[in-house]
Amino acid sequence: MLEVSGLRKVYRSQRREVEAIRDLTFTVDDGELVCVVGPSGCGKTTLLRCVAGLLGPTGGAVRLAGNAVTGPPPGMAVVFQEYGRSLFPWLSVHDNVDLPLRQKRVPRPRRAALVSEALTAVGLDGTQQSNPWQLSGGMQQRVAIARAVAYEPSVLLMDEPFAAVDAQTRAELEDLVRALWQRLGVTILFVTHDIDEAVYLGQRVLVLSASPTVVQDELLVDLPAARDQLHTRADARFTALRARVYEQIQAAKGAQPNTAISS
Amino acid sequence: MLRLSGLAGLLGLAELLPRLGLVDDDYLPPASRIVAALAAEARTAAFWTAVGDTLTAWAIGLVIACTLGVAAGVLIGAVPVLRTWTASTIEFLRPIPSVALIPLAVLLYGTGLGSTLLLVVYAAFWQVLVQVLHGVADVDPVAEETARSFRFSAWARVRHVLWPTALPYVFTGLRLAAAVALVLAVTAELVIGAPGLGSVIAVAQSSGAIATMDALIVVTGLLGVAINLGARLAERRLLSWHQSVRGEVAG
Amino acid sequence: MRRMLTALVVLVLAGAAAGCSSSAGPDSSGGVDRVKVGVIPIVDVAPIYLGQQRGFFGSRKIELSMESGQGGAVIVPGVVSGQFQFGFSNLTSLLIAQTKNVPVKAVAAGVASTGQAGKDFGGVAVRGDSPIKDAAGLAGQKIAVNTLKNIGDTTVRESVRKAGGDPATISFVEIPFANMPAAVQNGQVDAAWVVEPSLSQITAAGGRVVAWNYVDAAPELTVAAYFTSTKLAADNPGLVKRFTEAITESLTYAGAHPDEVRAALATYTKIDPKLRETLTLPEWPAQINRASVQALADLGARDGIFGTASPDLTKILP
Amino acid sequence: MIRRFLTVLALPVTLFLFWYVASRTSESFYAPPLRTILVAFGDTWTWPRLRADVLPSLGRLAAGYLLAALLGVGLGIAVGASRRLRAAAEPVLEFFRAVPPPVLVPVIMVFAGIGNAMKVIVIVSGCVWPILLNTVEGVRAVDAVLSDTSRAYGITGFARLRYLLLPGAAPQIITGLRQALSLAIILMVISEMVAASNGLGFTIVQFQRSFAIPQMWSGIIVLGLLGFVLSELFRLGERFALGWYHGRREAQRRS
Repeated sequence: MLEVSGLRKVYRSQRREVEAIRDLTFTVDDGELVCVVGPSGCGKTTLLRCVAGLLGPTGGAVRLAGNAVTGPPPGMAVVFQEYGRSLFPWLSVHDNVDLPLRQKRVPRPRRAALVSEALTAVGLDGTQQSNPWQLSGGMQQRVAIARAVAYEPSVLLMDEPFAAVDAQTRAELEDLVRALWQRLGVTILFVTHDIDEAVYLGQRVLVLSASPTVVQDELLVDLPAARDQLHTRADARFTALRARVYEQIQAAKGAQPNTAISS
Repeated sequence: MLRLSGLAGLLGLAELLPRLGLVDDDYLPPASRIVAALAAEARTAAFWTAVGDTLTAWAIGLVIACTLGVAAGVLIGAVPVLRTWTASTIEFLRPIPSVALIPLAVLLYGTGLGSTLLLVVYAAFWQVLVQVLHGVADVDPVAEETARSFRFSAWARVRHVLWPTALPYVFTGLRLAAAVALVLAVTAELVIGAPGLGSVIAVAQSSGAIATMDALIVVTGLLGVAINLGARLAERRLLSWHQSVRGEVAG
Repeated sequence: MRRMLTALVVLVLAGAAAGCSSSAGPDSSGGVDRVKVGVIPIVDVAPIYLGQQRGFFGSRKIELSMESGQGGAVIVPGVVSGQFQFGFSNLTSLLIAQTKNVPVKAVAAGVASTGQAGKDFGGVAVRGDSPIKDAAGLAGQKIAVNTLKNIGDTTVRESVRKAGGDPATISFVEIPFANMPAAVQNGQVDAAWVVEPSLSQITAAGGRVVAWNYVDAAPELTVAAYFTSTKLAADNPGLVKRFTEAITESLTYAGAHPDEVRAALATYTKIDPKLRETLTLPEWPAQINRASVQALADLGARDGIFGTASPDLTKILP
Repeated sequence: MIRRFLTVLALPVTLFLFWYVASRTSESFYAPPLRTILVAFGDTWTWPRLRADVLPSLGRLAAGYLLAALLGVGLGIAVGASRRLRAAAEPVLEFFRAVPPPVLVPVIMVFAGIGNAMKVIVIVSGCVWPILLNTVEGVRAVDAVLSDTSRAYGITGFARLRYLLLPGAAPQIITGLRQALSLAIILMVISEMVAASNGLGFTIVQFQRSFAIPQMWSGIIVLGLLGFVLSELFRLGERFALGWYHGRREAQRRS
């Protein structure tokens, strides 16, 4: 179980302090897919970096399976928005997926199996020896997802992973993520600014306020587990949920203007 | 504060090594004696004349090298044919050490300013030229095609597409050239005897005045630090509009 | 486009050539010749600075300016190309130049050995605790000289030869005079042929002189001379004559007034004041000692520094 | 292939012809006709001469350059990865970089004697700076997202160096290495001007001092050729080492 309790993050530079996150508390159960959505600039990425252990919180704590997260914990994988920058351009697709496994000291035959399974699962057979930059943007993001999947994480963090790919690819990748989630039973925390995406993907949606961030609203997505682009999005319930999230975000924007604390 | 700690450490080391007898203080005097020698030098007019001579040679040489380098770079870079045909010659001429040109310099200019300038210009020119060529090669083909589609003239393409792209590279080239020009100015003065800090170093050396020599060496180092700081500042000011000051450092 | 570039290159070269020709030849204005002399800023050239102060040149309508070059490699081309009207060089270099047909000619004596072992301005020095006791002991050792295949190694070999050692066993290494005290002290070389003021620095640190190579090479050895280009000698014999007279007077004056010489050192060197008072001054005779130059030529020929040629003294000496 | 050969050689040949014709009747002692220089070239740079003078030079060049590369990259990564170290070290580095190597020779002699070690250190002392400073910049410029990715996947310690920092900084390290190469040749000549008894720089200086001017010019041509050959070799090596970098640049430009 992933627990975030009283999380606070203040950025300090020489001249001023900026409170990015004021107070965030929520939990994600094992095997759950939770989407975090909020207005732009609301500190979603800061939250994710704190959860991933890439950033130390100013206050509060993040716990994974009861242990406080102080650095990147084992068993957690991250997929970043900037696919072009998160893949090692000097390594082939195969080596990009393989490298984290090698660091985990997974035995060689097991590694080979994991890499090829993961690449097959995201539909990237036959590109193993290519370099990432030879692939399209959507395919590059698939490599990043394959890398995360092959890592066999218990928790998968995704930071606006589809914000920079085209609409059709995006739809495909959304279905891919849901399919993988259902198959692997992994816990997923999915950060996005796209309301439709959040509702379509998640079991639960957390709506964040504008910065300094708190949890504005939390709602259960009571749509059937089998979802598809055509019917789910046309569903009346989907539309209702979507409207509710939209309202909350608008409220969040109005309620709390940006405040910078001068020191 | 931290920035000064490195220099302070160096100073301490330079004081301690000879004091502890790890090196003979006749041949590497402790820092305090070098500083005293520096203070004595700084009170003489000849010292400031020498600094002035060196900086004059540096500045004039740099201006000439940059003008020639930018002109040649844009010309060669903008005309692909020229580029392929000159590549081998540039690679041949570039590594010829400027110190090898000393006899030629003396032949043409004696031990005057001209000799120093020849070596400074030769060394600094390549730094600028190579950077400008890199810069010109970096022009975005899309921007180039956009300019063509709007029927920009050749001059307008150079002015509005090629030049802005190359500018950060040009600045990197200038910064590299500024550092190299100082090294060469002092070297030329040292080896040829043209007036300037280098020739004063040579006189101190042949007179066996080691502390004075070291003090003058320190002055060249400080000049280098100052020039580099100035160049970086200018670059930051003038290129603040550019999202990333790209390119290469050091030389 | 390329033609333009070629034109540019030609233009630059032409500009350079113009700059060269404009400064060639002495400027004469109002009957006063402006003369540049290429000198190495060492003790040896003190008389020309002194002569300038005393007005020996001015009275002969010569306005003198000294251009300090670091060694013959700079001064000879400067004189040949007309950048300098006169230059200062050791005689072995001038002899080498003559065998290579460099168009130069000596016009006056420069500096000479004192001719007295124990009281010369140059010698071969070792560290105080060195096992080397005399010139014969230098055989088989590593000796520093300021320039290879020049006056230093040929005369040091002669010292060893005369003392009964085998000069072929010496290995010479090139180090600037200024670095020799450190090199001797640190044991990087077994001995160093060194001149003032570095010689005094070595002896002050406890070093000993084991051979006086100038003294051994020839009696009253003329070490260096002032020279000009054959072109100037042919085109302006009057100027050369006046310069020779002035420098000769300076040399004689310097020989007679060592205190003024020591004072003059302060004007163009940075030698420590204490050292300036005690270092051994060379001789400044008015005439080049032809016999000693012949001896240098013979030594050089013996060591093979002239290649297959042999120097012709009548062409190089006045 | 033939076309490429032609474009490579056309201008140098033209320039040489120009030099040949322009200097044909030269009577200047220091600028002899190119014909004389070429004759001297053939006579001078025979195999024994190459072995006696060029090989030792190349040995010292290689030793100095490799040492500078190791030192520059090693220190550069340390300095680039630590903000505090960088702040303290930067002024010192800039200071040493600005000191002209020829004036450092006597100081280095005090420590390192007059043998090959001194010459190698002179080469290192001059050409380590572009490598070091470029490495520092290169490490600082390693992509933040990539750096985060590495941390998130537990790529730390040596693996971080091997798979993230070194390749990430490689384009800039190689730029530094290229700049250092031409510097290394200059420094090789400078180091051989003092206390040497063989080597290319030593030989050229000896020619100059003994007024063997055509031979001196032929030595300068050898230096140019040496530089040209080394930079071509470097380019081959760079194509190999930075294949991904050039490929990605091309890909980015096309899209």
